[in-house]
Amino acid sequence: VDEAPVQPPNGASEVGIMYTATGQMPVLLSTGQIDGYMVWQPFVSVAEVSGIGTVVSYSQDLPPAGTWTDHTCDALSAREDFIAANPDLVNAIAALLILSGDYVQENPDRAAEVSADWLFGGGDMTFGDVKVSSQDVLAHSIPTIRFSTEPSEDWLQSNDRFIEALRDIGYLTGSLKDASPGEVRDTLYDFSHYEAARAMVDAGEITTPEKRTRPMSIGYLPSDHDAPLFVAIKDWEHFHENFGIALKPRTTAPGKVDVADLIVNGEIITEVRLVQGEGGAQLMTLMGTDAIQMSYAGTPPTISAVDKGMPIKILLPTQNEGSGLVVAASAPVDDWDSFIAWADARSAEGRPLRIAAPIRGSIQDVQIKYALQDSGLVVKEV
Amino acid sequence: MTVVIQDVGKIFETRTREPVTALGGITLEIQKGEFVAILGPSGCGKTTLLRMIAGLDTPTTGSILVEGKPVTGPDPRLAMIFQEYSLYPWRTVRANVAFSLQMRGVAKEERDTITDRFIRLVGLDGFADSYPYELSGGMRQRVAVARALATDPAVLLMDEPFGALDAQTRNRMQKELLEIWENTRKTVVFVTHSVDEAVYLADRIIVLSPRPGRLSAIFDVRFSRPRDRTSVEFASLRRDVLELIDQLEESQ
Amino acid sequence: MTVVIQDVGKIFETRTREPVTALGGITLEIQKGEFVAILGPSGCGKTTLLRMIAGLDTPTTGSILVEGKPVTGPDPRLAMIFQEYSLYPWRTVRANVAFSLQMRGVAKEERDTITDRFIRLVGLDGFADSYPYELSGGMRQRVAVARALATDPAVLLMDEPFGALDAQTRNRMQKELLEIWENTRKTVVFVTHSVDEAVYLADRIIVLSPRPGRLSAIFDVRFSRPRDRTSVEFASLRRDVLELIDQLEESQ
Amino acid sequence: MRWYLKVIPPLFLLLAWEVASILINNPFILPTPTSVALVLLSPMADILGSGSIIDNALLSIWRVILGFGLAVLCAVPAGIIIGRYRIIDELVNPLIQLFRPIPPLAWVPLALAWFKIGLASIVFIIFIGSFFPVLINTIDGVRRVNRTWIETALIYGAKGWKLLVYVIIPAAAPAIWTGLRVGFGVAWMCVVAAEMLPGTNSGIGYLIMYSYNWGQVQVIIAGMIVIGIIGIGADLLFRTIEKKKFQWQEMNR
Amino acid sequence: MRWYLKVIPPLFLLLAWEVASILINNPFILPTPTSVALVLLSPMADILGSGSIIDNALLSIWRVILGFGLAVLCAVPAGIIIGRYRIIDELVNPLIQLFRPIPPLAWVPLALAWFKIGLASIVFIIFIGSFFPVLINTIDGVRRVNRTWIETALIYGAKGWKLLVYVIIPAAAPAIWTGLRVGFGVAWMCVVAAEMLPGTNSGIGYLIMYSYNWGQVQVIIAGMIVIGIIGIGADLLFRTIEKKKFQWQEMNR
Ligand SMILES: Nc1ncnc2c1ncn2[C@@H]1O[C@H](COP(=O)(O)OP(=O)(O)OP(=O)(O)O)[C@@H](O)[C@H]1O
Ligand SMILES: Nc1ncnc2c1ncn2[C@@H]1O[C@H](COP(=O)(O)OP(=O)(O)OP(=O)(O)O)[C@@H](O)[C@H]1O
Ligand SMILES: [Mg+2]
Ligand SMILES: [Mg+2]
Repeated sequence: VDEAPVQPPNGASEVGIMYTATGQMPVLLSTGQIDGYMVWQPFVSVAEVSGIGTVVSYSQDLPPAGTWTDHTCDALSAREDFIAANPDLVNAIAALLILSGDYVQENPDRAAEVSADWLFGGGDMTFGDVKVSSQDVLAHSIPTIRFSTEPSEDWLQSNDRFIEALRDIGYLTGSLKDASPGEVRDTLYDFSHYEAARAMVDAGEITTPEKRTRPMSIGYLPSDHDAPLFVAIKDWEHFHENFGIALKPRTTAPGKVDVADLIVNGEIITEVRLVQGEGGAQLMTLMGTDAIQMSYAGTPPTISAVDKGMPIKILLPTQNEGSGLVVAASAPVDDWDSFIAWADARSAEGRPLRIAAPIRGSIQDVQIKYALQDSGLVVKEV
Repeated sequence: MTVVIQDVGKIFETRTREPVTALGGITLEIQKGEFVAILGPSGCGKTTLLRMIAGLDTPTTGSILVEGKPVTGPDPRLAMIFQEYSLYPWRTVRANVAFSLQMRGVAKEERDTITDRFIRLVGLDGFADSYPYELSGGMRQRVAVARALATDPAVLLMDEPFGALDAQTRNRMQKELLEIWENTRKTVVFVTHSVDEAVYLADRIIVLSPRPGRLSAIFDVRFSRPRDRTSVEFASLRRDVLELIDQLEESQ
Repeated sequence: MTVVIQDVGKIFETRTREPVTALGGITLEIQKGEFVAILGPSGCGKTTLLRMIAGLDTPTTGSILVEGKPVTGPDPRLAMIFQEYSLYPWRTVRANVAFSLQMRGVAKEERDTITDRFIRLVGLDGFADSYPYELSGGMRQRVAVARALATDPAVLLMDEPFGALDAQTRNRMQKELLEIWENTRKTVVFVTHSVDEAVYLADRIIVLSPRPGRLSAIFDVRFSRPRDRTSVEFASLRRDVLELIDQLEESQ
Repeated sequence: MRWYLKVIPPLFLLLAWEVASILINNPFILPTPTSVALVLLSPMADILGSGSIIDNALLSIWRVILGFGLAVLCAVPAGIIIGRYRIIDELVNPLIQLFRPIPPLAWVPLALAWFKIGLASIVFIIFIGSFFPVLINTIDGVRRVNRTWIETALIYGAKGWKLLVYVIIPAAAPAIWTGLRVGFGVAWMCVVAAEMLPGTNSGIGYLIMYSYNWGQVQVIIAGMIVIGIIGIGADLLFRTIEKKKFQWQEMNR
Repeated sequence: MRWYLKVIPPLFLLLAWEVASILINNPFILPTPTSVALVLLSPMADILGSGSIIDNALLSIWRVILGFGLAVLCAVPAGIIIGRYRIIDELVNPLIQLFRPIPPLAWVPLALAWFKIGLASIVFIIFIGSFFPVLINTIDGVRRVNRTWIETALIYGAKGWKLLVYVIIPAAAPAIWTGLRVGFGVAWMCVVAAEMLPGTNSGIGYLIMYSYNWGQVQVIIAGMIVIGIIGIGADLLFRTIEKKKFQWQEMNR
């Protein structure tokens, strides 16, 4: 058992953080092996819709108050050599995601439908003896996510906070370890493509990129955080007709799409392979080996990857917020304060709470640790 | 101890449930202290007969009486020596010889005394702590004999005990077996393929017919031991037995 | 074809690099068409000698000349028959007999003709399409003989070919071998442990001393074939050989 | 044994499962046989948007055959050479020993780096899993070829490739076949590890791991049963051919 | 063979690796031998906040020993019973066949549900992996005990447990030991799958999968090498004991 990196005052209550696969969390919660979990959507909604658990707090509302408002989550990133070789293509894809992000924000119901189909074939999810419709879960989940693509100053600061946190935990060991804020931004971001894309969107005219002979691959995660990517493909006709850009799937079967064609102004530009990964870190590793060229994943893994020397740049945010803390439905908790009270009580009983989080260094990991420490609890990894 | 075999036959069932008559029905009386050799072509049921006497198989027809009592299972008064593979390779010579005593719960000290005596009897002093794989084939069979004798059985059943040995070793073992037999006077039932061996060893030679084995002839061997293989009477009995066997084969 | 063995000795190296003298130095001349039997205690180097004649091993000292030319490796004029396991179990009788012809690139039709002839010769017509595991031990050795003969070798080397057979089958095989030999007049070098077998078969009996094997005696067998095992001359020669072997053992 | 006795244990297991699932009364821990049967009994129905069980199973079998086939193509010739030449054996043996204990799962990261996303990586993982059993058995089989068989062939003039084709390979064939059987079993067991690779959207292994990501226990169990049944089937197939083709081995002695 | 010939292949592999890593020039695809050596040569240094290689390796070995030990405790007695009684064999054989092909990795979700987070689940995964090899070998060993040995014992009055203890078990011991060796090998190969379980933040398998998430390919390779070497070591240990204890088997024809 590792000691938490930051040591709060003696005598404080203790909470255990345990890293588990996300899909296991509802099961672990309902079998009493954990007391709660901090995770991305749609697992927060799964708990609520199925009645397995209740939401204590969505991520943006976690303490310290105001810290996490509109916090960073997923972003589009790409390999530097790919960006350099295909600037117009990168611009076009950025533009499509700007458009589809807006589309999701405006049509949450449709986005829920598409995501349910993509992730679950639109069928039911079974958790023990509870069956919930994946549509219902995603209809609950999508509105809790902010689909915003502007790399605003707030967003940048939010990333800075994660960088701080990652440094504290000791995850940054490479180029970003001691870099100044300016150096960090230079190393991490390349917003020129966002700006070009935004300009094209505003002008209503997408520049046709050069054709590629080789396919390209985009990595994504099985979460409705990636809904903009899903709708861009499933509702390709909408984008094709209205904006002259689309990712047209090769097949029309329900469920996931493996291969699509990027069509700009009626021309097929490139074959795009859609690679589902297990987590942001895995997608970064894939990008490091050039197995994929772009990825749609959380910022902390991207930051860590850049720190380790991977030639990757963050191009634009794709979605903010969208995580939450869930506890068992039976827990005497309805908000953060009662959660802390419960944590204190359990710690006093000698049975400290056990909260599951996805892998170490993830957004959820960083947020829950910070929030707990801010509330005066000692965090232990168990 | 007398062994009385009354009309004993054995039918096996193969895996495909077909019956195989292994032994056709044999009646035979073996006297206490007698040395009987059984000869017969391969597959005629010699091993099966020995196994039934030992209580390892039950006759399909007829019955076997040892000292008047029917055989119902392995009996401490009978010991059997197989052609090969019967020593426990993970046990030393001493532990092999001691096996039966150990099974009967004889105390360690007594066991050692008895064991040592029989190891000496078969001429293996000095090899007590060797493992079977360190011995030659002949030495291994001597261990098997010692093990059988250690239980002090009244009847020794031997199924081609020297079949795997080369000719020279075989002759030596025959001599030694006779010496031991003369000293202990066990009843011996000795299965062999070798006419020569049978004539050299036995008081009586039982010849079985080809499968299913039936009693085909009984030869009494009347001349005294130690027998001279090159003597006229030896050669003549040997010829008689060989001729009978040839006939049996041709009539088949 | 004559086989001349000049002062041939063989020293093996064990895994621990110790030298083992397997054969002590033997000089012997075998005439064309002669049937020679080699007798000797286990481990005296009989197999080693045959292997060297066959070109499977090279002598450490001395040399072997076949028809005047030194042996440097396997030679089509010599065929060897092993005690067991030499048939290819995945081949039918026919394919086993045809093996050597196939290796020499004889065309299919000619191969079949020759093969069928030799299968008939050893009395296995009707079993051509059987697999070795469907045959008895004696039948298997007949296949091995047919295979050896099919190459029409001038010299047949046989290493205890009948050692694994039971006594009756063995006698039958001996008769058949003699018939074949009389019809084909190959030179035969026949290793055996059985004095009886040697006296029954050979023109000359070579007796080797215990390891390392050296020439100990040569017996000429002068009486005519077919030999009667129960005849006086047979018994007398048999006794002489046995006595020599007993002596050799005791002097050891 | 009577056939109806043979169905007792599976039925008993099923019953025990049913009773246990009722007693435990927590479908997270043990879903009822019924819920699993529902998945298995509609093998053509789409599961989690990833296609039907049948489709996924067929795809997995195809991948395993590819990886296994490649392993056989490499391992059998390599095994024959290594088994035949002692010096090569001594040279490569340390490497074989070093690589053999590394589980296929551990190769996942490198497979991805080397073969990128797609079929090649999946095939590599299965390849790595089945390569060593096939190799080891082939080496062993060739090394144990009866010396008498080889010497008989030498005496009758067989040399070089003829010796190989007509003696060594047929003689080692039963051992090689055992290697194939074991290797295929391992290959099949690697399917879950292989189909964990990112970019995989199908296959019975993917179905298990994807269901795991979504906590769909009844699908996991159904997938395991499918793996078990296909495993039995493949093993039976190999054994049946073995019995037919290599009868001589059992009978020989 | 001279010892210096034996080092040629590893050296050659190392050289090829060095050249390849220079040519590829992408540490995420193929790190240089040096970077891997750096990890291996400081086995006491902390890696990614998860402890040193030595600590993690020891922990993994401990877990494997637990799971393997449990498997042995269950599989050996079960195997003896199944091998001894034909009827039990026929009854349970279908179940064994069904469960055997299911890869340990597929058990991960159920392990978690049944044994909760923690050592028990890890041990279960390793248990499941090594149970079948030990079982199958034990059954086989007991079934193949020389009939003559048993009958000799019957003749000399051995029955029941005495027959078991003094004849069956010693006679089957070499086969059982082979089962243990193979089973330990498989158990060791399961360590990566087992240490993927949630709540695990140590062990050499964890290190590999965790490094994978952070693109630390040199740590992955170092971990694989450690697995390989420990695998060789364990195998050697088993074989050494085998040679000493069961010498009689080799010698006995
Ligand atoms: N358990 C068994 N099941 C079926 N058939 C059997 C069984 N045991 C022996 N037989 C058959 O019974 C016959 C006699 O066998 P047995 O072993 O007694 O012969 P034998 O005279 O000892 O032969 P050999 O001289 O070859 O040792 C043979 O045909 C054999 O196949
Ligand atoms: N390849 C070998 N390496 C080392 N020693 C060997 C080798 N082959 C044979 N020997 C030894 O050479 C000696 C003679 O062996 P060989 O097999 O020729 O005897 P043999 O007379 O045929 O015996 P048997 O009658 O038992 O067949 C034996 O001591 C044997 O151990
Ligand atoms: Mg018999
Ligand atoms: Mg020999």
